[in-house]
Amino acid sequence: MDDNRWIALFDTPLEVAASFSFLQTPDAGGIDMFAGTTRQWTGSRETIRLEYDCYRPMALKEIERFADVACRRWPIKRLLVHHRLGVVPLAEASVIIGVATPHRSDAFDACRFLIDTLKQQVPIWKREFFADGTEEWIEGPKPPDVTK
Amino acid sequence: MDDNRWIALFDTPLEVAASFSFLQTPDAGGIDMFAGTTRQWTGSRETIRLEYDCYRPMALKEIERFADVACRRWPIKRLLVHHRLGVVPLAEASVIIGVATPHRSDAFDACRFLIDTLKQQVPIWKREFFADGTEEWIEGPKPPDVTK
Amino acid sequence: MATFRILLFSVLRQRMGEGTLCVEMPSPTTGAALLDQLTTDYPAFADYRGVVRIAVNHEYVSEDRVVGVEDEVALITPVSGG
Amino acid sequence: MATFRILLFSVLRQRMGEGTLCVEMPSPTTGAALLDQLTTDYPAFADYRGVVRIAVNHEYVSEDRVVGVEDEVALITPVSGG
Repeated sequence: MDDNRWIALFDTPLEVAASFSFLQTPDAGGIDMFAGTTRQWTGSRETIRLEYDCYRPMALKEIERFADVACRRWPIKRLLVHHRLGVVPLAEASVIIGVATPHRSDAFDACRFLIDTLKQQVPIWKREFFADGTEEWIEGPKPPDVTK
Repeated sequence: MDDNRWIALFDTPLEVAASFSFLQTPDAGGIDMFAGTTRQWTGSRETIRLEYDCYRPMALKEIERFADVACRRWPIKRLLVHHRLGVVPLAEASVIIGVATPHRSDAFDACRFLIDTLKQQVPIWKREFFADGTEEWIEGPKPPDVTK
Repeated sequence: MATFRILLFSVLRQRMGEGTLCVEMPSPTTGAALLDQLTTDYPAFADYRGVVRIAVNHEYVSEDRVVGVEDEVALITPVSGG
Repeated sequence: MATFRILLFSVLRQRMGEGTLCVEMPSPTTGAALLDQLTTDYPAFADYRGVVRIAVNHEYVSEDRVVGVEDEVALITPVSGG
């Protein structure tokens, strides 16, 4: 399994080409790759950068745990979850999720499950810095589910 | 619009890093990128390579047409459809579809719409070469919808 | 009578042995009439009559569409790109 | 009595002014008892009592989980990664 899974936290820009190469395998017919990027505008509020804090050992353990769930649910041939920490400038990727499966529908479903679960469960937090000089730690819409 | 859309047919390997760079924009918070790759096994039948034929001017026109549909349906900031023609070896990408939107859910939905529509509508055909020396032109499950 | 040149791809080109078929018909005609004439002139085409779709000037059209000899006509079997 | 060291992140670390809080309690205790003691010792924590979740040794646990002073305990406010 481990050769088919690449889960990591980075303090440097995420590498899309290397991520895609890892996901390529003759066992798969479809690869879905999602990237979350720093958006400049939220309504009329201008963001200038994001910064991510993380409880690293737990984040890795939690990602591994729900990667296991995904691999039981879908016929996953390769799985990748990369999250960048520290400052992430505008338009750059804070997260890349990738899944390779024999058929495309499973790749989409598994990729979406992974990003949705990451956003609710993994102890990583975003601090948003605005053009007006203010900043705030973003709290997700609901607490992690401790029973999952 | 045109600066935000990159639709092309290639006789050379598709470039993932360039595709992703094109999709990056401070206007988007999520990028979904799908790649179709040459799969080796279908049940017990072994594929050794694919070859794609295409009615090029019509393929480009048809992709543009449903890219327009996607752009009316979702708040798309960048859209990319690349298809490789001729021989595509095992594990390599025959198609890359990418969409960047402010929020991730639209990126997934639009990307899936684009690949599903491409697979039913665009005049591109796959010829599959098998390890046992046979080959066949693959016909899709149903004819294109001429009313779409 | 005019000569309509009709473009073929993939399995149809392989099956018919060439990339272009010619049919002699009065112009203009309809897509359906073209398909009927093709079935008469090329019996091997009959297998595809039901699944083939007509493209005129790079757009899918319904079979009742009027087609002239100056139009670019192509026959599209179920596609399998991606 | 033992000294539990509790790890904080993001908004909670900012609000409490430090990355680790200490509470004196008999060990073992429960997650709920730790949260109650934190609320008593650090009034600013009360705002987060309802949304915070407890992690013990890098796993989420329910508040009735028994926690010893040797465990690594962290408080997780609603996350916002991705």
